[in-house]
Amino acid sequence: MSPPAAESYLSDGRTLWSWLTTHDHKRIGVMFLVLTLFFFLVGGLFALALRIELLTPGRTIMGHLAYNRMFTLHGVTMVWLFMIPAIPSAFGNFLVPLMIGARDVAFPRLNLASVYLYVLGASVTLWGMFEGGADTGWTFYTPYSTTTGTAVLPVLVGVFIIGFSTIVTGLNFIATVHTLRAPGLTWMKLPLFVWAIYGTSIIQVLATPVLGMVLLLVALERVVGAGIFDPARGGDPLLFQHLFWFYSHPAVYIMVLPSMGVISEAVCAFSRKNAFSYRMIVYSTLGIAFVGFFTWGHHMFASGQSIFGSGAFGAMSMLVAIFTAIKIFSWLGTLYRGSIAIESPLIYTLGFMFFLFFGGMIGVAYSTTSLNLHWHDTYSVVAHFHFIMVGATVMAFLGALHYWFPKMFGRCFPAKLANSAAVLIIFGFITTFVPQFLLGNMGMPRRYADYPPHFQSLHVASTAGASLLAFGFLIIAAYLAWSLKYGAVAGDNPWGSDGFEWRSASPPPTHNFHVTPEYPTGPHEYAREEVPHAA
Amino acid sequence: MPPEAVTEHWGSEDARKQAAYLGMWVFIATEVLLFAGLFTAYGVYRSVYPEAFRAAQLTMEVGLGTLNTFLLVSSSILVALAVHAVRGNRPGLGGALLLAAALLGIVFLGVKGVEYSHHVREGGLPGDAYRFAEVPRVGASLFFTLYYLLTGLHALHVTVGVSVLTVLGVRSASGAFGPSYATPVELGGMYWHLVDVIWLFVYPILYLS
Amino acid sequence: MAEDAVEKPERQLGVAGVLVVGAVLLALTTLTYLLHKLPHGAWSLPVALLIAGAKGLLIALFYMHLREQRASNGLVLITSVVFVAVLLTVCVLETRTRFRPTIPPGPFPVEALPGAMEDPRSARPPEPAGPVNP
Amino acid sequence: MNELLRRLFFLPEQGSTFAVKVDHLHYFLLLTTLAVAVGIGTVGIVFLVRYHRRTASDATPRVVAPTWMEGLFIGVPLSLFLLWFVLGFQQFVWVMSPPQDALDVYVTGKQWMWKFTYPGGPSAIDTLVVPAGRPVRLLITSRDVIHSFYVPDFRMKRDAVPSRYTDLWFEAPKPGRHLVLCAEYCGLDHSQMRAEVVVLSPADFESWRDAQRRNLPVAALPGANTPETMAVRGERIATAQGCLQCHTVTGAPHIGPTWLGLYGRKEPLEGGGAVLADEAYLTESMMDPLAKVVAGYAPVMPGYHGRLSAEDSGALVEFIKSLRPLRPGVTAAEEPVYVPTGR
Repeated sequence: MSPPAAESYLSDGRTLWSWLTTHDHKRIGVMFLVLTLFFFLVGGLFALALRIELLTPGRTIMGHLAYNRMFTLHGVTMVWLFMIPAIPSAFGNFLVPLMIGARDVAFPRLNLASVYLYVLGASVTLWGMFEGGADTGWTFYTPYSTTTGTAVLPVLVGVFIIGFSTIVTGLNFIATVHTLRAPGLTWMKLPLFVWAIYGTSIIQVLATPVLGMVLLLVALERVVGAGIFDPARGGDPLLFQHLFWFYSHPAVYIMVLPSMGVISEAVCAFSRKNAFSYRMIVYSTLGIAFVGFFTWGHHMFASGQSIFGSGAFGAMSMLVAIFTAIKIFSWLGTLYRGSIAIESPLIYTLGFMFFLFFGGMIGVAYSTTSLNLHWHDTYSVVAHFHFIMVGATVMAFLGALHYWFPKMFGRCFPAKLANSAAVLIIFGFITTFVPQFLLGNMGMPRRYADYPPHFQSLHVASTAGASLLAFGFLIIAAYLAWSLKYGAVAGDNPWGSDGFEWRSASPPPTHNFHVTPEYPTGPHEYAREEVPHAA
Repeated sequence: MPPEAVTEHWGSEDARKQAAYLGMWVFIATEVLLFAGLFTAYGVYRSVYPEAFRAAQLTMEVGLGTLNTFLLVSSSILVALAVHAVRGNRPGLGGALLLAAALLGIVFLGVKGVEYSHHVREGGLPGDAYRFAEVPRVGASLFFTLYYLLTGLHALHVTVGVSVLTVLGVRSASGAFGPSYATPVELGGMYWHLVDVIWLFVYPILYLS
Repeated sequence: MAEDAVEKPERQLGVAGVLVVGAVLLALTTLTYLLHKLPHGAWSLPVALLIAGAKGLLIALFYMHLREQRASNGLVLITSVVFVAVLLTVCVLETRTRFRPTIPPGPFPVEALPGAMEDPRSARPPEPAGPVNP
Repeated sequence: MNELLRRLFFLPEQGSTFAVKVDHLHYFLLLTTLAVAVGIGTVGIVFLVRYHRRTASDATPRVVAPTWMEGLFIGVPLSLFLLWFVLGFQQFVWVMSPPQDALDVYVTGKQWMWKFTYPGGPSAIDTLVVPAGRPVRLLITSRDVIHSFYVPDFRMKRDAVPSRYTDLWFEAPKPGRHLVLCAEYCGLDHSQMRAEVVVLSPADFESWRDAQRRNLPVAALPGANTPETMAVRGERIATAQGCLQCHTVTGAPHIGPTWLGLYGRKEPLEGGGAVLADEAYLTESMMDPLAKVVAGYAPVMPGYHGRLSAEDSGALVEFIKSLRPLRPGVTAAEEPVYVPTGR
């Protein structure tokens, strides 16, 4: 593959060794992109197998044990090996230094270490899969996870190691944003994607250690019988849930905040407008990062948690929902009076907004506590978090992949094909997950290898949708791979975007900028003169 | 290869220092939250089993615990003096102070080992192995499990800290640091103080009240 | 924040300052121990934690150089401490306010601990509750 | 209207008083969501059509949200969310606070079945019989891992946590049958851990319970036709044949050795030697009990040769096999006596 620019980070050393020892944030970003895409494929294949098994009640292609292992591996792979690193580690690494006019992240060697920690953790997890894999679900609820005979330990250890990779990445971004902004680039001029990554990093560094401790305790319980969560010794399984969700609820925001950043960038770039309310998006990002820590108990309304606890967590969850609602209105407002280019990233953006809104509103419904008693642990929850994780985050991930593909590789992809694939993905998504909402309403619990026959028709619909999704992903993989080599040369700024990352060449040279850019205004200021809203 | 106009990695010396400090503080925050899970477990179980926790606590060796507290606080003072010495361009003295602090850390670990051996003899072991006849109540085994987890994790940090201090001490004694480049000593010192502060909280909840 | 100097050398402690702070730390440690020796009741834990907090604050401000550094660094520490406090407080409150039989250990008698099992291994489940590899 | 919306949203039958209440909130919330979603979609499409890019160099104005509009965007959803929260939390408090006069039933989940015990008897596997029009409080616990007692028709679930009780109450207004599912993942056969709530009219319920207390077989339950597993059937036979009058399933020795953990145990024999309690020995002991008597027990057990069919004895062996201790602490604890201590 010969990159179009004469001199770029891609051509600066072509050996494998030069990649494995690189400190260049862009190469590290690309490495993460490749790794996370690989695990997205793995997790996606698990998902497809699950959907095929659910075509019929009773056994379709696998037994209960295989099914239980498969949904655990699907969850573990998608959450820790794909979702959490996908946007921050891949796109964040690539773009944040470019967006703030820096040569690299603050600690390039640590950054490289985070790649290897991720690879090590992923390898241990994969080894666990070959050992037969855990059958606990990605939530590792005790006492099941401490008593089951499957290979839980390697998965725990693998996730524990990946946690360090996450922490290192987060630490790096916080230090980078604080200290390496180019002269004149003040906080309130930062691109919204940088804000999103910054908020995400705060969550990463503060929440992940708690997960590490919880996993350690479960591992100790399995190995030496530590007994902290063992009811037979007076321990409390609900305490495990508290500690686990103290990490895992904010982890949801680790997955979705960066995608909101992507959308904030894309919606400005493709409507050629400034953000409708920059400050609301910034404050709501920080709000989500902090208030997101105080809502974990809404996963426990049916667990025997006290009424007081449920009330407090329910109310806090409502506050978090507000921050998301604000963002959606701001994005819609950005489209107003813009010059909207119908390109694949914009199609993904529109899908994202709709799915995030719908999934988010169902989340609000759960926080009303009384409705949660019906929906908790049913397919409604499965559909809800897939709306957020797939409908929002994967859409944003695909949007980011298309928006920044020319930036990263200097090539264009076939636009018409990309648009059709985007529509197909959105359509497939709706067909897959809307039936799951209805299944949840009917009362179909999650993690069921087998189900009473009256649930079947909706399951069939969902599986049909999943195959559409899979087909859509195949198309995207095919044309993007093709474009890497044969795509038209993109030029420095094919979208005509005023995002700061486009101020360097595409693909950028190793040290990003030949001359440090100046930042008289914030990003995406397309208009020449100010027009009051009423105009 | 890069043209002249490209700025260096750190735009300024200030940025380098601030990145180092901020990175260290963020790291310290993750350490604090690492212990959070254990402190929470302690709080919950103490509130549920007050009598058992009290009874188990009365069997702890307050003398050794207090000795250890004094050891760590003194070593912290030594490290603070060492940072001052290095900043004041006396890296030799700084190195000696750091090594002395590391020595106190090793003594701390030794005292901890003595304490552990007493508990092992009495059967005050974590989890399944708990066989302590003096406090047979439900919940006491949780106290001992948490005792081992808290002090064990802390001891691990002390071990890391001792290694860091030793390396810094040797390098400082050989003149690697000075007023213009004291950052590693400052950061290593911050880590050691963190270890100290965590112990300051572990000490009262496990030994005193 | 950008105008804020990275270091404020005028706030660095001299040797005397380091020693004074150290003396206060040692004195507070002694105080904690002496209070423990006195007969004490429900207030002993809060008091001991308060003293520990004071010591921690002194160390953070002076020995860990927070006083000489930017406010953002202190903010990081405060945030982490607040989160620990929230986690701890909420978990304890939630446990205490549950339906009584849901609070551990529940109404079930838990096994008598010492000597209940001759072999500690017998306390482990005899076989995993889940299926072993097929 | 209620019926139409219920079907529109694929909700199951409303089997409890709570279901009716909560469904109304459900409709309110979902209809609002759908309306706003349609609104957002329409606005998005209108903008897309109205403002789509015409030339490569379209000029766009700089539009910034005025503060009042920001306030509106925060205020309106927030008040709506808080309204829902208040409505929902009222229902939640109501459904979490059992009335004083509720009928208590103990529910024990274990891998992978539900057991229901009424104070003073009887107990039943996988079928919960309750009277219509009277509040029933379930005290739910688990023998092994966390389960969740979920009745979609009642719109409620509660986790079964080992070594402690959670509570759940409901009132079924009219007789009927409702599916019970396990909603917390609990291992291999999680998806088949099903049971049934049978709501009887109060009179039917009383006569059923009387019959049960007089030890009639479980099959007498009006309309009970849930398929039994071998172990469940074994438990029924053990009750019917009086096995449980001498053998406990709790670990406590009685007139005969306990069945808990018996299977696979080496039992010392009266007169020396030992025997492995496998299928062969268990079956032999039913048919010819005095052949090998476990040390420390009197040879008083009657032979069941001819009184048990081959199927029945097989079911009994399966039942004994299913009684393996998971945790000494939990299994020693039998069905504990619950003392209502308030909350």
